[in-house]
Amino acid sequence: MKLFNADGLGEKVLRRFAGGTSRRGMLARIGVALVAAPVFPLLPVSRAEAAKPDRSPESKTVFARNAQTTDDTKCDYWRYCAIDGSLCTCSGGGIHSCPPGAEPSPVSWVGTCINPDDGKAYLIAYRDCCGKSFANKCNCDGSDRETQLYTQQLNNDIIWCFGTKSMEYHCSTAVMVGAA
Amino acid sequence: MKLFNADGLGEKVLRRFAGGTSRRGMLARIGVALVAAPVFPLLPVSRAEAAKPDRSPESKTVFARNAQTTDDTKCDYWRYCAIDGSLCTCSGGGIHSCPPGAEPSPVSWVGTCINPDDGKAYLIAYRDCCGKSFANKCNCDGSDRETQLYTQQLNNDIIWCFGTKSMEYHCSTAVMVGAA
Amino acid sequence: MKSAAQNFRLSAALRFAAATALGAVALVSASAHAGTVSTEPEESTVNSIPAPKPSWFFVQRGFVLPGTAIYDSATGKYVAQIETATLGDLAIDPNGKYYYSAETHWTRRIHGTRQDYISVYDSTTLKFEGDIDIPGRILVGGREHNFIVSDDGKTGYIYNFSPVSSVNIVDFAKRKFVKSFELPGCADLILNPGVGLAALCSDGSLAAIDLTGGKVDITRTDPFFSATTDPIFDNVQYDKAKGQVVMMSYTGLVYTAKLGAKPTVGAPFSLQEAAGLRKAEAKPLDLNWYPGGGQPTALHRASGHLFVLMHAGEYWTHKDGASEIWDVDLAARKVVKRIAVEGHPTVLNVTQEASPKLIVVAEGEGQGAGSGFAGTAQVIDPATGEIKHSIKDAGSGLVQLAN
Amino acid sequence: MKSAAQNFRLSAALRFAAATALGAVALVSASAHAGTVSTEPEESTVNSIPAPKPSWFFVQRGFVLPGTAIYDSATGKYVAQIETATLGDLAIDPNGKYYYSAETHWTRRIHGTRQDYISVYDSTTLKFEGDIDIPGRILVGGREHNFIVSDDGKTGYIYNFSPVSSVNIVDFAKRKFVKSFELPGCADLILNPGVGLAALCSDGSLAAIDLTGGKVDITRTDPFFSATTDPIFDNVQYDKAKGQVVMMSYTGLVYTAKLGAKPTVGAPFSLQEAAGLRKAEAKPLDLNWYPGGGQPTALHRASGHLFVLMHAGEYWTHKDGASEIWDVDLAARKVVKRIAVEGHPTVLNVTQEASPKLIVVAEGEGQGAGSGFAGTAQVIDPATGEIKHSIKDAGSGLVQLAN
Repeated sequence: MKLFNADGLGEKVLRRFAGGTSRRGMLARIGVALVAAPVFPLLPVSRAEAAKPDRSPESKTVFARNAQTTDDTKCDYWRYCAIDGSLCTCSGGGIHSCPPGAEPSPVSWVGTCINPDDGKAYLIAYRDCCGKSFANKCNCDGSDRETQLYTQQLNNDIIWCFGTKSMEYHCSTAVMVGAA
Repeated sequence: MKLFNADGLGEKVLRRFAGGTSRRGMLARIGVALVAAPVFPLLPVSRAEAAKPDRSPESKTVFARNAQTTDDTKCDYWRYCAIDGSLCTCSGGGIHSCPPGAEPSPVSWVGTCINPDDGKAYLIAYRDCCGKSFANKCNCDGSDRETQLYTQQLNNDIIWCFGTKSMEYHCSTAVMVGAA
Repeated sequence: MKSAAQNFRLSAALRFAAATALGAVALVSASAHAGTVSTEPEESTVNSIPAPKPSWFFVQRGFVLPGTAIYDSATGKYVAQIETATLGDLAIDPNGKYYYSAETHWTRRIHGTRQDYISVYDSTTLKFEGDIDIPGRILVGGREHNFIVSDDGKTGYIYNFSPVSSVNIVDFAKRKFVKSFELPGCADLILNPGVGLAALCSDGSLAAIDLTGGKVDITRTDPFFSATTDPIFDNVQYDKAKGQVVMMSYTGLVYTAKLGAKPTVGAPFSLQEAAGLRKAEAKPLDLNWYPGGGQPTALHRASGHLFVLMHAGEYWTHKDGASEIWDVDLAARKVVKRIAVEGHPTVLNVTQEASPKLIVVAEGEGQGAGSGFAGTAQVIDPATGEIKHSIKDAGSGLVQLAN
Repeated sequence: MKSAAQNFRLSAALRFAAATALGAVALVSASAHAGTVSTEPEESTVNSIPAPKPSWFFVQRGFVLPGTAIYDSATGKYVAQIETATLGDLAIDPNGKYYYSAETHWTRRIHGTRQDYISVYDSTTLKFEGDIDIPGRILVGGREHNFIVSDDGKTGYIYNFSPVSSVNIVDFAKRKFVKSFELPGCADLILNPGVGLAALCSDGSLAAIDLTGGKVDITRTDPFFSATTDPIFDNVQYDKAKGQVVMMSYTGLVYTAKLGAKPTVGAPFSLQEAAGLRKAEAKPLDLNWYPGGGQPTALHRASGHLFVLMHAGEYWTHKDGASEIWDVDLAARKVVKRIAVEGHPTVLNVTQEASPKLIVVAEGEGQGAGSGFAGTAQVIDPATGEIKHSIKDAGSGLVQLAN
């Protein structure tokens, strides 16, 4: 298994995000991959690929070796390997649910996290819930495979509230996209 | 010496604050006393009265008994007996100076504080410096003779930024008005 | 509570999933098959919450962080955040359908044009429904009586101080500003059924504000307290069923006034004498127990018990945090219990349930008094004094209730 | 510094006043007679400050509190607050006349109309002089390279991500927005004298952005690093005199690039090898010293020394705070000193004085990583490792310098 291929991901999703129109160069203009929310079509995930055991070095980060799968209100919950912000699970939301009154961003940054129960890597979309002021509860800052601003879709400092009514950041969810 | 007479103070000052015009009922409409800033004329202060030694009970609050006169960046500095907020002396201002970029409110709440060096009571105007975000340095909350919202000029919770370009509260000064 | 329910569902499912050694992934999608790791993409959803419950309390996060946190005193759990502003005032629709947030903002953060308005939020989705513009409001925050709603939920009253003292009236049914009137020398708005409003005044009187006619008619009682020597805390308690208010002065005098077109104020009693101690004085040097804090009293209306944050100290320490809560039987004029509290809370409320819970909040540590950082909230059983829940970083402002 | 000067004046006068046993009141008014208590009313004044000094540093207060605090590293004293916003970016006029704050706000706090603009403040009065509206900007905060100013102070460049990647150009002389251009796949704006800009790109290249013609011409070097496997920290160091940038990768590879129309990147060296240790790997499990933090490197340009926040750990801990600062002689490619630091700082800068001072900031305690509360700033002498000043609650964001 290779490291997450941002470009490969991006192309599929962005064509959809751009509404399937032939609008010139949406992908080129953005120049990054984005993970679309369910209001936009989702990634096709290969189940066969997901079944392959993961033996790659990234399965063994400090975070992955210490992660747990039972309490999603703690920073060491396995899906939070690259999250940055307040956990929505502590703020009236859920692992893939926004708290009441907040709006999930249709696009997000992504992480590749290992589920310690099966040792496999999964692609996680850290979808910000927007339009309410900073929850400031259960703040976490995972950094597995997190990159810098010129690779935006893998950076977790950016306020990922695009296409929402208000860009005010409230909290972050960790939505299962599929096997990495 | 009596307790600070809010009504007596108010009438003199407010007539001035109202611009000396005969505009109907400025005083009645406000219904409170306000201490005007030097841009408006100041209170006449009786030096003879100020010279009288103070033997009133209010000279002996916990605050007054522990107050000092040497460090105006500490909450126990004598003039801060009824201040509430960030000290401007810690934020680039002075005891009667706003930090750069802030604007002194022309009106303020007032306190009556005892100077432990002479045992006398002085009227202090807690003039807010406005138009910059909360300094949040050296926060103090004195409560000598501090009252509730229906007696606004003696309440220190109100944002006293009236007549300034922005009402954003930055910090508070403790300006000598005169002998109480 | 939604999140509590989810936690239960998760852990129940986990027990099942553990048998298959596959873990939590099996259940993150409704379409997942138990026994295989699901790689099904999840949908992003948005939670909703029930209408306000009698066990809920609402904590302003303070002077620095905007937002009012809802907690359930039954569980100690966080429910959600209502989108209020710093220096804002929250009012809760008595019918449980809306939250109203009175706010003031400049178009460009601290410059530009000033705007005062009421934002309306649906109580179950917490979705923003729109703003009602008003001419102004007082910038102080942390008070219950600057934004109140009529008992039928149709009218809102917002106190303004500019520094002219006035009141704005808002029609919630039509969602528009109706009118404002001046209220010289008084503040602290109280509902006055059948009349309109009441308010406390700086001459030591209670004003009756008749809004039933075309012209606003303001009359005052004879002065009955000194607004500068022994003020009554803003935090007065309104009891609709009895048509009265219960008030507490800095020295601990408990006043009860019958509301109406001509309110009548009964003779006060001393809280300290009601506890078998000597009456407190309105001057320093004399050590006694005094009420204190930003929200020092709370009334359990059905039982007629008043709870008061008390501290040992001298006069003019009325902002100090409490070391005890006194439980006062108003009818008997007796302090029937003294409950020790930790952390010097300055904010108190009590749920109106048959078995009420006390809520206390202490300001957060750091950067001195008044820094406004969120502190610890405690849920206390007044029957036993037991701390049922302790919630860190809950808030530092007012605690409100839905009923 | 104004406030320090005032303190001196006060204490000098106090010594005189003490002889008359009258205390500080004697000197609060210029018209007071020493020897009698003055009851003269004081005037409210407003302080001003000098133009930015080489010893000053500018600390963003963080994610929760708006404002950038100015401190003087020579004294450890607070100078004043520049009125920046949370998620805002500060740029300092190289001529020392203005502070520029790039901000984004909605007209009604979190709803209404979005507005992006640069607020202009006079550097000595800190008075607001006006706004320059721009079409947008990235909301991230805490970065140096999203808002930069040309060396002559005439032009501002503001990075935007909407999520289309672009750059806004502002004319500071005319105080207006000029134009924007798209910058696909790159970010992290760097001045490129005589050309325009440079930027780092997700294909591992450095882009040269030619702004001298009518059309913006973007060319890229060959890829020289992996943006996903061993990224270069955003926090690149620009040296105008040498016309180069110094860059640091997650594993501690130090790159130097010569700027120009066609930038050239030299072969990197390993920071760990420069310290006599083995090179670090771009994968976990191997324990080594790694650079880390939000602002992990700082260049003292005159001496060619690079300072780096270092921590012991594994790969993918690039946000962790430091336990040492490494002092790298770039010309010699040697780590010449390792300075122990406390409190796990994540932010570093160095003054450009002949005897430089290091500034480190650690995020404040409480509410978990990323809560954004202000933490402690330390001024450290790199020659001795001595902590010259320690300032509590200073900030948690970026540390910037005026030159």
